[in-house]
Formats: sequence, C-alpha cells, structure tokens
Amino acid sequence: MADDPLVIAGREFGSRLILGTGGAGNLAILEQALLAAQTELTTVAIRRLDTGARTGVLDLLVRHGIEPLPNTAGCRSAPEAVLTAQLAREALHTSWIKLEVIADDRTLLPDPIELLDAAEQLVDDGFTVLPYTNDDPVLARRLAGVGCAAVMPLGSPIGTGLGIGNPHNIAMIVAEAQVPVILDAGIGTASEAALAMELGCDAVLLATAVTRAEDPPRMAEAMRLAVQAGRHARLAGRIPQRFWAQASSPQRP
Amino acid sequence: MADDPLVIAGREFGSRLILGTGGAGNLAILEQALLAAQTELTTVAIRRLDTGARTGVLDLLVRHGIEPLPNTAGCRSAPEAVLTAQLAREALHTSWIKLEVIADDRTLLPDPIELLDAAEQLVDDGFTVLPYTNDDPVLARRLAGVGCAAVMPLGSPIGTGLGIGNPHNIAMIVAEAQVPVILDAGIGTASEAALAMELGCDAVLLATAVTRAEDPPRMAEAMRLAVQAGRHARLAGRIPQRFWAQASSPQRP
Amino acid sequence: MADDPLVIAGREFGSRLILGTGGAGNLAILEQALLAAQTELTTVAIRRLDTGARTGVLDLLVRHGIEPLPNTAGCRSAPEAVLTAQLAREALHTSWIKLEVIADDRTLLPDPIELLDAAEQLVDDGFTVLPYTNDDPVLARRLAGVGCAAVMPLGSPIGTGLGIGNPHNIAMIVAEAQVPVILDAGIGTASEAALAMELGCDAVLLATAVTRAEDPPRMAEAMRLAVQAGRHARLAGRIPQRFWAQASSPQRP
Amino acid sequence: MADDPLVIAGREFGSRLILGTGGAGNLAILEQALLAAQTELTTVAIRRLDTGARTGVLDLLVRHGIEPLPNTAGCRSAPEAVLTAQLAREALHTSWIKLEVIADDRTLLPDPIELLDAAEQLVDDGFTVLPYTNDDPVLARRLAGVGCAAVMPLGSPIGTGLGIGNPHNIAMIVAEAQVPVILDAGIGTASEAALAMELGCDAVLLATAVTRAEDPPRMAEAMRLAVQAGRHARLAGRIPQRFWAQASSPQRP
Amino acid sequence: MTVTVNGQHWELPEGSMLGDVLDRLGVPSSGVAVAVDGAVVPRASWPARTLRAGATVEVFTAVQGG
Amino acid sequence: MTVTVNGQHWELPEGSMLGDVLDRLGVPSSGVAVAVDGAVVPRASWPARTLRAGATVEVFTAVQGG
Amino acid sequence: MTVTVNGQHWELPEGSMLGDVLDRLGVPSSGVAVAVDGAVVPRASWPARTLRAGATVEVFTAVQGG
Amino acid sequence: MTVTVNGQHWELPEGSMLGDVLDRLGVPSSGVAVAVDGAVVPRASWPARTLRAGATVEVFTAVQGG
Repeated sequence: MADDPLVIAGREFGSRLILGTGGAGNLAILEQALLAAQTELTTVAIRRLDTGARTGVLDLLVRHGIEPLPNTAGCRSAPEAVLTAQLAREALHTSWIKLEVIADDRTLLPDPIELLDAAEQLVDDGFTVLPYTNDDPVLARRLAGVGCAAVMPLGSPIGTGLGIGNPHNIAMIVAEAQVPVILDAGIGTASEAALAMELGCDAVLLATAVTRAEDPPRMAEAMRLAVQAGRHARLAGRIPQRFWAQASSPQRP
Repeated sequence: MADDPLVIAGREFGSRLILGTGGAGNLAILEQALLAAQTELTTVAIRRLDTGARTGVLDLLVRHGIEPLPNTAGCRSAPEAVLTAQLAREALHTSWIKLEVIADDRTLLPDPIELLDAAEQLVDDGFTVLPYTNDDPVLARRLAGVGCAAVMPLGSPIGTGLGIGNPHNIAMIVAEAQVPVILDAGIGTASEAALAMELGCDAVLLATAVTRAEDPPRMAEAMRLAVQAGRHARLAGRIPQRFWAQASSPQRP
Repeated sequence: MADDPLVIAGREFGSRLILGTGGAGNLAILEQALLAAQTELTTVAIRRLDTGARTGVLDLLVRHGIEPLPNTAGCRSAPEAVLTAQLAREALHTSWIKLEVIADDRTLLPDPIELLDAAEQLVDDGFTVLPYTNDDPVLARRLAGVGCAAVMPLGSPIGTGLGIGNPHNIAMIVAEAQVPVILDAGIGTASEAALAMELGCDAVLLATAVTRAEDPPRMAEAMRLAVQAGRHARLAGRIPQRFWAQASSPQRP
Repeated sequence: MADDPLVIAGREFGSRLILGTGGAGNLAILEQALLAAQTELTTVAIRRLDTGARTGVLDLLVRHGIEPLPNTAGCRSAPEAVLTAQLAREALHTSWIKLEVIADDRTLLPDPIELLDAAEQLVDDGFTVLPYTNDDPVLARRLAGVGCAAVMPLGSPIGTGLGIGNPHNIAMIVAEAQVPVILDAGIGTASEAALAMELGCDAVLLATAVTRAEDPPRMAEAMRLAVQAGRHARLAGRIPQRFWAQASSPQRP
Repeated sequence: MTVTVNGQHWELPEGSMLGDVLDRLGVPSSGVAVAVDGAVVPRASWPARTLRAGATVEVFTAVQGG
Repeated sequence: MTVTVNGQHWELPEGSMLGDVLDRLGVPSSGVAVAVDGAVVPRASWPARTLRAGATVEVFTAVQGG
Repeated sequence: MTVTVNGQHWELPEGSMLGDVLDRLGVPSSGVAVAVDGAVVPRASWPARTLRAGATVEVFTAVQGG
Repeated sequence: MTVTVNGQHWELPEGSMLGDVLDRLGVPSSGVAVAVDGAVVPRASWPARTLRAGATVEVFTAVQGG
C-alpha cells in the first residue's frame, strides 16, 4: 500500500528502518540481515585501522547499494565527536553523521550538554547531523533548533531491549517536531518498533535487537514488517479506546 | 521468509490473520480490507432473513475464495448457541463454528459455564469448535479438554481497542496449549497484534480494529504485516532485557 | 481521617487489610506481622492433625482477638471444598469460609466450574462464602448471584508478586458489584495494594507479600498504610490525567 | 515503625512528603491539607507584591512551623532564576531554593542547559539548591556534580497526573545518587507516590494531586500514608516476582 | 390456520407444507437454513414437512458480523 | 477390627466408639473436627458413634495457611 | 523624575530615596524583597539608596505556588 | 626521529613525509582518514605533509558499529 518516502535533509528513502551493524557475529549473517531488513541507510563506527575491529562492512554496504551512516559512538566530549565526524567525512565522503556523545559506559546515555555543543559545531561545519538523544522533548527541540536534520530519541538505553520506556515523551517530541523523529535504541522486539511508528515516529533505528537475536535475518524481517505495520496503523487512524464493549455483530431480533 | 502454516483441525492456512466482517460501512470497503488482510478465514454472523442485517457478504467471500467461519454472536445460553451452530452448518455447509456465548451486552464477555456446556455439546455433535473465551488459563484448558479445535482468548472486551490487558495470562495459556491459540477481541492497533504473536499465539482474530478504523483497508494491511512481524519475532528469539546498557559499537582504544 | 467500616455479611470491620498466615517462618514473626498489619480477619488452612503443618496459629489469633477465616486451600473439586468447609465450621465454630477450588498446582488458579458449584452448595448450607476467584467479571457476578457474601478476585496468581495484572477487569467487577470486592492474591508490594483500593476494591487480602518479605512486620506495616492510602485516594477524588502540563504556580507578570 | 530521617544538606526531616501550595482554592483548605500531609517543608512562589496572587500563605506556614521552600517557578533562563533565588533569600531569610528553569508553558519541562547553568551559579553563591529536573540520569548526575543538595526528577510533566512515566530512569538515578532523590511532579494518586518510594526515592514532592483533588485534605492524608507505605515496602525487601504460582498454604496429604 | 414466519403472522390452509411457504417467501436455494419450532429442518425435508397450526418458522442466513 | 486414623492403621476391638479412639489419640477438646468415612461427625456425636471395621477416621485442625 | 514601581509610573522629586518610596507604598517590614533595575537591594540599604530617573523598582513576596 | 603511528613508535629519518609513512603502512587508497596530532589531514595533503619529531599519526576506517 502506498506511503510517502522518508525525507531527511531533502533526501528520500523508501525504507523507514535504519539498521546498525554492531553486534553481528560475522559479515555473512550481517549481510543476510541487511537484505532482510531492506534498509537503505546503515550505521558504521569509525575506529583506528588494524585495531582488530571488524572491517569489511563498507564493501558489503557498497556491494548492496546501502548508504553508510557513520556514527561517533564512544565519544565522551564535543571535541572528540567533532573530530570523529570529520574523520568519517574524509574516509567515507559523506557529510552525514549520526552524532553520539555518551556520558558513561554503564548507561551509554547521551550527555545533553556535550551533545548540543557538538551538534551546533557540526551543523556550522556543514554536516547533516542526526543526533542520538534522550527522550527529553526540550533537548530534542533545542537540537532541531540548532539545525539538526532529524532527532533520534531513545526508547531505552542502548542494548537493553526494554523497548519504549516513555511513550508520552516520544508523543510530545513528535507533536512539535519540525524534523523527522527517528526512534533510536532500546527496541527489543517487533511490537515495540511498530509502537514507535504508531506514536508518530518517522523511522526506527536499531542494531542489537537484530544482530544479537538468535536468528538475526528473521528478526530483521520482523522489524521491516513491524515498521511498515506501525506506519500504516498510524496513517489508518486507529479506533478509540473505550471502557465498555461494543458489538461487532448485529443485535439479534 | 519461510514459516509453517497454521494448522487447525488438520486444515492448513497460510495466513495467521482471521478477519471479522462486522462493523464495515459497506461491502466495497469490506472487500478492500479483506484483500489487504490476505485473510483465508473470515467470520460471519447468522441472522434471520430480511431483518435488514447486511447480507451479500457470503457472495463476497465466495468470489475471493475466503472460507466463511460462522459465529454464534449474541447467544446468551448453550441451547441458543447450539441451535445457531446447527443453522450455520445447514446454511453454509461447514461444521466449523466460532462459538460465542456472552453474558451481557455491556461487557460482551463470555459466560464460562454456558460456553463450556455448549462447546461440549457441539464437539459431540461433530462440530469443529473454535470458542471465544476469556483469558483464564483454566477455562482454556477445559475447553481444549472437551475437544475444541483451538482456543480463542480475548485480549480485552470486544470493540474496546484496549489491546492485550493481561499478557501474563496469554503466556500461561500458550505455555500449556495442545491446540492453536488465537488471540480474539480487544486489539486496537498493529503493535498489539504483533505482541499477541510474540507471546506465542498462533493467530489473531480481529474485526472492529479494521472495520471501524478511519481507513479500513490500510489498517487491514497494517494488521497483516503486524501478525507476520510478531510471528517472525517470536521465531527469531528476541534478545534478553537488561537493566544497564550494552554497547553495539566496539570500545575505542 | 474518618472512613466507613468494611461491612461483610452485616459484620463491620475497621481494617480493610485481611492477612493470610501462610509462609511465615515462625509464629513470633507472624505475630509481629499480624499486629503491624492491624488486621481483624486472618485466614487459616484446615489440615489433618499431626501432619507436621504449623499449628498454634489459632491460639495466637485468639490471644489478639483476631477473627480466623478458614480457607479450603488445596481443594480441587466442589465436594472436597464443601467437606473442608464443614470441617472448618465444626473446628472453629464459624460459618465463614474463604472458598478456594484450584485447578492445578502450577497456576493455583481457581476452577470456575467447581468454584461456582461449591459456592452454591455452601450458601445453601448456611455458610458465609467468600470465594477466591479469577478476575473475570462474569464469574464474579455469578458468584454474587448465588449468594456469596463478597467476591475475591485475584490480582495475579498466588505467590507470584506480579501485582494487578488486569486493572480493567477489577474496575469492571467493582463497577457492578453488589457485594464487597476484596483483591486477593498476587500483590507483591505496597503500591499495588494501594492501587487495588484506588480501583474501588473494598479490601485487600494478602499473605506471601508479607510473610515471605525480608522483613515481614515492616512489610505488614507498609501494607496497612498502603490500603488506607489507596482507600483515602479513592474517596478523595483524584485529578484527571492530561497530556500537556498545567502550572501549579501563578503565571509571572 | 522506626525509620531514618530524611537528611538534606545536613538538615533532618521526619516527613518524606514535601507539599506544594499552588492550586489550592483557598487558605483554609490549604491549611487542612498541610496538616493532614504532616509536611515539614512546603514550596512557595515568588511574585510581585499586589499582583493579585494569593498571599498569606507565609503566615500560615509560620503559624504551623512549616519551613517554606521558595521556588523559581516560571523562570525561563539562568539569570532570571538566579535573581528570583536571591529575592527569595532576601524575602524569606532562607538560602534553600527549589530551582525551576522551564523551557515552555505547554510542557513546563526543565531546560537542561539553563538549569545546570543556574544550579552552578547558585551553588557558588551559597545556596542550598534543590533542582527540579527531568528524569535523565545524566543530567541528575551533573546537577549533583556541581553541588546540588538533592535532585528532584519528575515523574511526568507538572499537573498531568500521569504518574511515573519511566520507572527505569528513576531507578537508574537512585542507583548512583550521592544526594537525596526527590520525585517531583506528575504524581496523580497515592499508589504512584508509594511506587516512587519503592523505586528508592528519598521523598516525594507534589502539589496539584492534592490541591486540585475533590477533597484536598483527604488526598493529603492519602499521600502521607502512601509515602510511608512505599518507604517501608522498600526497606522491608519485597518478594521476587515469579511466572508460576507458589502456594501459601501447606500441601494437603 | 396461523403460522408465524420470521415474526410475521400468516394465514395458511390446513396441512400447508413448509416447502410451499418458503417458495412463496422466495427463500433462495442456497445460503439459508430453516428452523421450525426451534429445531433445524434440513433442506431435503422442506417439501414433505407439514406445518401445524401455530408453528413458528424462521429462516436464517449469513450476515456481516464478528 | 482395623480402623484407619489419620492414615495409620489401628487394631481395635469390635464395636469401638469414636470417642474412645479420639481420647486415646489425645485429641484436644477444641479447635478440631472429625470426619468418619468422609463425613463430618459433630463433637456431640463422638461418644455414641460406633466405628465399623475398615472405617476411616480423620482429625483436622487449623494451621497456618492462605 | 519618573520611576517605575511594580509596573506603575511614579513622579518623584529628584534624589528620592528607595526607603521613602517603599514607605509610601506601605511595603510590609518582613516577607518582601526589593530589586532595583534587576538587582536585589538588601533591606539595610533601602533608606540610603538614591533612585535615579527611570529606575525600575520591583517589590516581591511569597505567594502560593509550586 | 620518533613518530607514533596508531600507537606504535616508529623511527624515521628527519623530514619524513606523511605520504611515505602511509605507503609503508600499506594504507588503502580509499575508506580511510588520517589525523596528525589530532587534526584531520585531507588525502590530497598527505604527500607534501612533513612530519615533525614526536608527531602522532592515526589512521581510521569504518568498522561494524552502532
């Protein structure tokens, strides 16, 4: 059934599911998952050459025409994140950056102060900035205000699989957003991805839920379907909730 | 991606979404919704001729090769339900019956005593009985025990759109079910249909959520995708939930 | 602050917390817990003499003027439960009985058919019947219909500590109840006991949450306060929920 | 039952319920509510004389020996909040301030950047700062890091009565807090206040839930009891949750 | 004699057959079921089934529902 | 004759009375109830109740539970 | 000269003192704070504080809130 | 002179060029970025960029993540 494309910074995407590549056991599994997800945009991290981190992912993306979205994962400060973004631009010839500035290793939650600072610098430097943020509507507004191309609030902390901890916050972010809202982090299963879209998010970004599932390609398929399902449900206008029942068969004579 | 068929009483179905036909504004809309849902089994009610109730639905189902599943909607007692099932068998030449014995018009909840009584009588009479029941694991067990071909616990009362009120009960029913478990009633939006499948249900039956949505065909599409998504997610083995975060990008040097 | 007494079968109780005595490590701890709970009615089980089960509880109750409420715990059929109730009446000189007819050891859920049968027989035999039931509004209505003095729906299965699994069902039971509604089983912590009362229950019955807590007397105190808190909150008329904020300080000039 | 006092900045409080005075229909009702709540610390706002805002509250607090806690409600920027705090100190001879720096009138959510800035300035100026913050564990950590005497995360936006939207965030804040955690804003009914304490909060601050209830004094009583109940439940060590049941009566022979 | 058909009272000659009544009612040849006095009468038995005075005939079909 | 009391087999002289058995068992004077062959026997009937061979006597009391 | 006091424009003789203005305003002796041109003026400084033309005086107190 | 390349200490002749170092390191012609002393050096500048003693050279690429 027809749907508008997702438009970020003037660029159109047919898929509303953005996949992360972290956590996959090997490239073969990752490849099957990416294809099952039918994603058009996929995150990669930037690390030192020969540090043993899994490379080869780039060739994989190129081979399937999937756009890489570099992130600044692991950065703890604005300067670190800005440098990492510049390295990513140089290495991948893209000015798009998923901006992550985390506060600590235990929660991996974004640091609101450093994040906003880095976002402002990168926008000024010509980047298309997609910030990973918490679910605070005020911070989301401020990030959009400094020129971010989208806001990516978390459902719950990275890798927890706790789903959308605070749907009300996501709904408030959506209610006033002037840029696409992409639910990022915390999704554990398909119904949560569908809920994100029903709340009005424009897309969903997830990695662990797929790459660390028992059967990554099948979970990728599940997420692809769930994002479409939630999107259609949002557009279809759900029935209101009521306390008492309402018959779906005609009354009997 | 491959999936086993749904098997009820030895009969295979490719679709795990059973649609109800009640509540649709007109047959044209209903037809589009049925096709979008790609359902293979669809409920109809049994009413007196010329009572003004919407007929013509049968031709529609026949035209598209969709199997009709007559229900006993509106029946308040075992004898009423048994007679209605017999009329349905005579009129539609099918021994399959969705058994409903409700207690009152305000909750439309099943009456456990009358329901079990009717189920037993109909099984003895050679029917393939699919009972609409509450989410009590004990009643579900008893219904299976008297020979029902499936159990169809509610998520919440008919038409409320409150979703799955008690996932723990559904999980307990699934944990011991020897027959297919079909989540019936209460679903309001796609994520709830996906959740039903993630809990281990074998199929979902819904009507109001689609027929009374603002855009029924689109909601039918959403439900079709959601049921598939939830099914795949269940099979794919979701990640465990954790309190603290887990990185999806490699640590930095 | 003033409150009406709880009235069951014409008898008044100042306390709306009914405690069970099962699971306590020893009588001394149990005694402290009963006193901290300030309960006026407390369940006991009926077992064969010298089977090693903890006796002495009766003297404890008598010493503190706490009314014993015998139960039919462990009974699987109506006849078993009826006999147990008659034994309790003979042994304790009370016609009050907490009626339990469970279906299996894994869920300890009530069997709706046997429960209703036993309730009807015991009412006819002159008992004041307080049935432990599931949260099905229809079964609750039927139990009240055959003359039970109260209905005691579960929050969740006995000993699980899962709280109130389906608040909507409890609210529906309360909405039409002609007899007191006592939330029984599943409570794990104080906020859940308060919620039960906010939903409109007239009292709460719990055992495991107190007797198996790390500090039973303190948890008993917590439950006593929580039941009062929830009761007052129900009577006080809570504020409506709203999507957007509402200032509690005057606007500034 | 014995409990430690709440200690903020070296000062002890016997009550763990802090009441706000906003929203009360008149001083007589407010007085009854304050007494029923048995609060020892109560917020007031700072406004221009003769602006028609309700005065007289100060005499009321003095008369009952309740400590006033001035707030900076309505301030939108750090400078505004700092000036308001200084005015409060001059007018009330207290260096304690409930710091509020909100971002907009629709959500009344705190602005994390301005809030942290104001907190740092006020701590340097010798204030005992109690900041109203969102439920972001990172911001809470930073506020404690600059020397705030407590952190006061919201349950949900001011006046919404939506309760604790994200218990996981509150639990994470509590898990690492070096200063008292006071759940502030969003509480609608007693069970939610109890839950805040069960999550490990040291106190609860609320206004609307009491002052706008149908019966404010009774709701104040409910909240007083609920905070005690939740506190005791936390200390008592609740039972674990389990999927299947566990008998509270001995097995039968 | 009087017979009730789907709630309507009909005057019929003694010994009328169910089949005739249904023909006059224009009951379709498929997709319907008939109950006389609360019991199903199989299609094959319609022609030969005599109606007694005061009989209640009800004709059912499938409609949207559930 | 043999009688089963709370699961134990007892050898008793023909015509033994329930009351005697309960006395020998040291059953307390209150807080207990007795069932013979699955039916409650009120306290007042204990002394005069004769036990048949093979009878099952069970003595119950209240314990912690519920 | 013109001075703004809590949003009202007042005509005052040159060199008026803050203390005089507050006295005429009937500002209570406790529970209030005063800001002149956006800065707090401690009570002790009220008498000796000269107001400049165009000064903004604001008097604050505690009200119900929060 | 000593230069640090991706954490390893290298001994190089004075005036060594970044380009030469990267060639010896076998850095691929695409998909990488280089920072010297914490600042990005565009590929075009590699050949002509002289390294000072004690310089820190880091070569980055894209890996699985996020």
